[in-house]
Amino acid sequence: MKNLFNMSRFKIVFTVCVLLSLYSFVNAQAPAVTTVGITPPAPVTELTAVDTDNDHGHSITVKWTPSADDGAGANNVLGYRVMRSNSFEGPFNDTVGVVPLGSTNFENSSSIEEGAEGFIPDNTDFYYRVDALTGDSLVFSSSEVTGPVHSYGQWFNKGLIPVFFAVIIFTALTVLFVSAARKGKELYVRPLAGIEAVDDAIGRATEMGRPILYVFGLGVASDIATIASFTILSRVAKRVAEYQTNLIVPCYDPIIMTVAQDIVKTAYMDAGRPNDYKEDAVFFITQAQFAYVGAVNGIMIRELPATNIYMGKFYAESLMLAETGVVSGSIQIAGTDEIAQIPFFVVACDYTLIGEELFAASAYLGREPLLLGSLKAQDYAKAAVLVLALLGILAVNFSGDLGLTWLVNFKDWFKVID
Amino acid sequence: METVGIWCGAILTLAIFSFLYKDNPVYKACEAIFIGVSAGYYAIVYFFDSIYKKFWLGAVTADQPEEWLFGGAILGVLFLTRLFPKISWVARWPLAFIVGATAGLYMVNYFVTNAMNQVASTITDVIARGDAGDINWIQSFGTLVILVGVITGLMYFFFSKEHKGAFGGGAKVGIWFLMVTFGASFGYTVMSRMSLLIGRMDFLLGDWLGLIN
Amino acid sequence: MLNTIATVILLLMGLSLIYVLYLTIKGRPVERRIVFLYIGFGVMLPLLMKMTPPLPITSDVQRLYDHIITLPPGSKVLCAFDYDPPSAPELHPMAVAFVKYAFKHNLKLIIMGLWPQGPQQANMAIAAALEDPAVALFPHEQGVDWVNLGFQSGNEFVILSMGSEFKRMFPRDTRLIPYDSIALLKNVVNFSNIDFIMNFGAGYPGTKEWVQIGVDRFKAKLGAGNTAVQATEVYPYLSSGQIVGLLGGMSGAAEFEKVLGEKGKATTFLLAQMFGHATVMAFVIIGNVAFLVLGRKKKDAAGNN
Amino acid sequence: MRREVPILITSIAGLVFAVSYFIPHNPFGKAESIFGDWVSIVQAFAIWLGVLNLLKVTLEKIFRKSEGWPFSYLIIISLVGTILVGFYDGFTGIYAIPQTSYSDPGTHFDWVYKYFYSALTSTMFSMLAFFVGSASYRAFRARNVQATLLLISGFLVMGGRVPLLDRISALFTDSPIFSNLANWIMNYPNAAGQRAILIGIALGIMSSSLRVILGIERSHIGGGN
Repeated sequence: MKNLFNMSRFKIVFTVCVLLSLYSFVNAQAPAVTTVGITPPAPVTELTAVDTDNDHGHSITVKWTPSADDGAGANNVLGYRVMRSNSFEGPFNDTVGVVPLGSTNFENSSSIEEGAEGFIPDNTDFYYRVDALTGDSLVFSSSEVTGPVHSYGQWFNKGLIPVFFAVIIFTALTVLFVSAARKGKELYVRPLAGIEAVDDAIGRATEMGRPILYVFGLGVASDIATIASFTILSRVAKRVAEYQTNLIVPCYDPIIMTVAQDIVKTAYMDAGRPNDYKEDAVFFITQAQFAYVGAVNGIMIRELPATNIYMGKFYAESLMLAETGVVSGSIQIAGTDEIAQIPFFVVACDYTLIGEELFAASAYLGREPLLLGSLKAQDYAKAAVLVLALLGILAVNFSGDLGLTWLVNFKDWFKVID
Repeated sequence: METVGIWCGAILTLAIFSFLYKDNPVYKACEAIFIGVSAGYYAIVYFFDSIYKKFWLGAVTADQPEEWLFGGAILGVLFLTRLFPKISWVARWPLAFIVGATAGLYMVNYFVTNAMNQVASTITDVIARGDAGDINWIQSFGTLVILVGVITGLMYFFFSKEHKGAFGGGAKVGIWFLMVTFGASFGYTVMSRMSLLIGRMDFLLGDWLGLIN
Repeated sequence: MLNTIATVILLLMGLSLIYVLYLTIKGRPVERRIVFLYIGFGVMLPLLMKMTPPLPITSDVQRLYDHIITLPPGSKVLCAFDYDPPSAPELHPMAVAFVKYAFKHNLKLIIMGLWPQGPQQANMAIAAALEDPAVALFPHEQGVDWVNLGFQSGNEFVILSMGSEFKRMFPRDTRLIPYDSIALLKNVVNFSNIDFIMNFGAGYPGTKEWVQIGVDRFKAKLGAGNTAVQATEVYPYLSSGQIVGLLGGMSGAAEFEKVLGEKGKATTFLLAQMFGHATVMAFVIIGNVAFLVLGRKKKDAAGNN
Repeated sequence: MRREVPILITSIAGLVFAVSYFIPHNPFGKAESIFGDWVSIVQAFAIWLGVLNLLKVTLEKIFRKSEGWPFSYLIIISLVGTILVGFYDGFTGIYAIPQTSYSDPGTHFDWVYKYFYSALTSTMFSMLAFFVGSASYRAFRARNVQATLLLISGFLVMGGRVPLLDRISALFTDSPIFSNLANWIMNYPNAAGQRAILIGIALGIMSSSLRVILGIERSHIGGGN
């Protein structure tokens, strides 16, 4: 342990020395002079400077091959200094950057605001030189000068061509399916176990003569999960009206409450029982998380609902609600797109709609064109991803055997990182 | 001053924990202070770091004022019309701006990072080889697991085809993978929750009572 | 003394769980407040014990370490503090360990926050790091060795604007010193001048946003320290190479301390973490054993799909 | 006016950010920067809107003497108190030489942050540890194949990620079997499942963003179709 401490102490001393000397370089403009002790390192080679690609301009990338004495040879290079000038002959007074040893490139960029410090005007020629620095601020060696080079903005980011096409195709799919759904075209969505369970659960509640509790969670009215939940409530309310069971909908958000009241009222009218609708079935509790949970848990223990349905956005309260539901012996059906809460619902509820299943359920029940069309477009995109991924895997693993070497690069179509 | 602070913190901590026994007025009081202090905290940070430092110093008092920042400030002030019901519809303009900007930024970003690049990294050589060219079986198995997991998981979330036959089998494997995933996130969530409590206990036992050194 | 008492009580608590199991099987489950007591004491007592369980280093942490040791002295590291006090037990130890490492190895820290609380948490982490005797051997100065740019609103839009120019989003640091007058920030225009980004993230905005914009759009190198809740969702980025390494939750923090040779808070918390997990696991087992023994009287209809 | 203008604003803002991803050249690059600044400033105002709204609602509660109104006084006192402390520290700092920040270590505001704000938020959230405990006793059941699989994987991760199960396996072998297993679960099956979910979410976000930009989704401006 003691040994280790000494080691790190050594490192600190060393690095501080390195740093102090590096800093003294920043403004040094003296010519290369050899002083006693340190010999100048080999200069960097193959220095190039080009406009930075796929950007808005005002940036030049300088690249080089490190000095032979960087980490090897005389091992006396501590870093590099990138110098810029307006002419080939110099003077190179402008230190645009200092980078640590081992670096092979530097991006010299500036603000896009004219007049900002170090502003690089587009289409203006510059020349660059890179100095290999040593522990002595007066000992360094300069590379050959490279240039002229000027920066300019690009009209299209060439690295993103596959993305561009994917976006176009996806947009077309979405528009196509949404308009098809609006025209009333039959679009198939598979039945979901959780939704079928809702009907059974309502039947059971009627037999037992106990109410149904419907919880939206803590979302706001514009959350997609809440919107999907509205559709499901509409179905539940309709069934409840037909079976003449009681429905309890405690709300966290006043706006959700108003919408939910409308939905339930309409459902009762659709079921032909407008007189059975009770104004106080849907009510507002409070907008404090734990207080809301406390109130809903109180309802569960008092009313012993046969079924608890949780659909929408849920946070930490998910497990507190589901726990009380288990204790009061209710059947529980949950659905949320909050991934972190799904595990708790799965282990505490009888049925759980996972993430997108909630939206699918809503599209399945409500047949709302926007949701249904988007769901379909996403499904096709998923199918495309599946097919392409499988093809890619085959290509990468077997193209060599089949002599299809060009396929090896197939996966690069997807890759947007360098 | 520090001692007073630690005592305040400790009393608040214990008062909130009293909720675990039973809901009570002391807890409700702490909840009220919690709401007030958090709102006040946010108000101050956003005021000094964004409104003062970015807008005021940048657009009003600067030597070279950046006039376009006023656009943001005007939109921001329009947001405040929400407080006055008669003209509150104007607040939809800044809201529309934020929603639109977010949608625009998310559309491509999410797609590139979470779809394209994820697919690209799933497409790999299943057989992983070591430096000497020998097959690394553990790594290869892992790669295969990822491959199967991603593909069957996607099958599960495919809604245009009923889960029957081979496709249904794939989807079933998919839901198993999802369950293992949720199990992992269950375990990690418990881990986080425990850490939260450890932090408080450390404050009570260490900073307050001085039992931990 | 405290050590012994705590050990004895913990042992007794463990034994009493058998009685809880008995009661539960008999259909007389204990009240939830009793469970609360178990959790509370199960986490509290180990804090009084002086014991450090052996901890293997996982590949996620090793990968991050392997990357940061390649950063030469003088490298500029952007440190994004995106967390608040509730997440501090997990993330603060990581941050302190990282800042200490940076100060010892002369990495230059540029600190910022996408969460309003971030910069204040960073101040605390720096204060803690500067107390370390090995760090205090040499002076570390604000503006030269580290700079705190503060918080800026806009979530991922902040990262986006930083992609063209840091100064746009952070015209001054927390002390209101203009960007151009800070020595450390000379020649730092955007991500291309940054050698590494370290993100301590507790949620939104956090590591996911840094991957989307910082890494995939502006080609930065990113390392992440996350709360456990957040960490699970970050693993796909780890296996795709979009982040270089990951510290997940308290154990990630403890491993990071171990690999850096520090003995920080996370290491001392590890025992309590262990007992916390053990308590929860014990209760899951008790609940499920009783569930099996009592049969599925109430819920024969159970069965998803 | 009330409908069309917001839809137009939404589409323009959305298009600028979507297009500038592909076309870095000005005017898109520049527009992106300016709009980015605006988002930042508008969000700050949005926070103030929230704070002022809280103040309004709380005051109304006091005037109407609705349930729990005495606690509303506490909300107002702590809210106004925190803001006053912050303004005091902030403005004295601005006029001090050299300038200091409202959040510097040692300011009153930092004190409020450390001992009030931290204590309150951390404790509120730390109660979740207790709730997880009681739910694991009373509700988390291996009620079907899926839940069983979830609990097993959860167990291995919970016990493997801290040196807990390894203490048991250490009786037989030196290698940390459970730690390796937990790490394997996180890096392979978990990464696979998360990736499948991520791809789905990415397509979902893309779809909803598209609808917003194309103006076919209008719920955010307060109206159906």
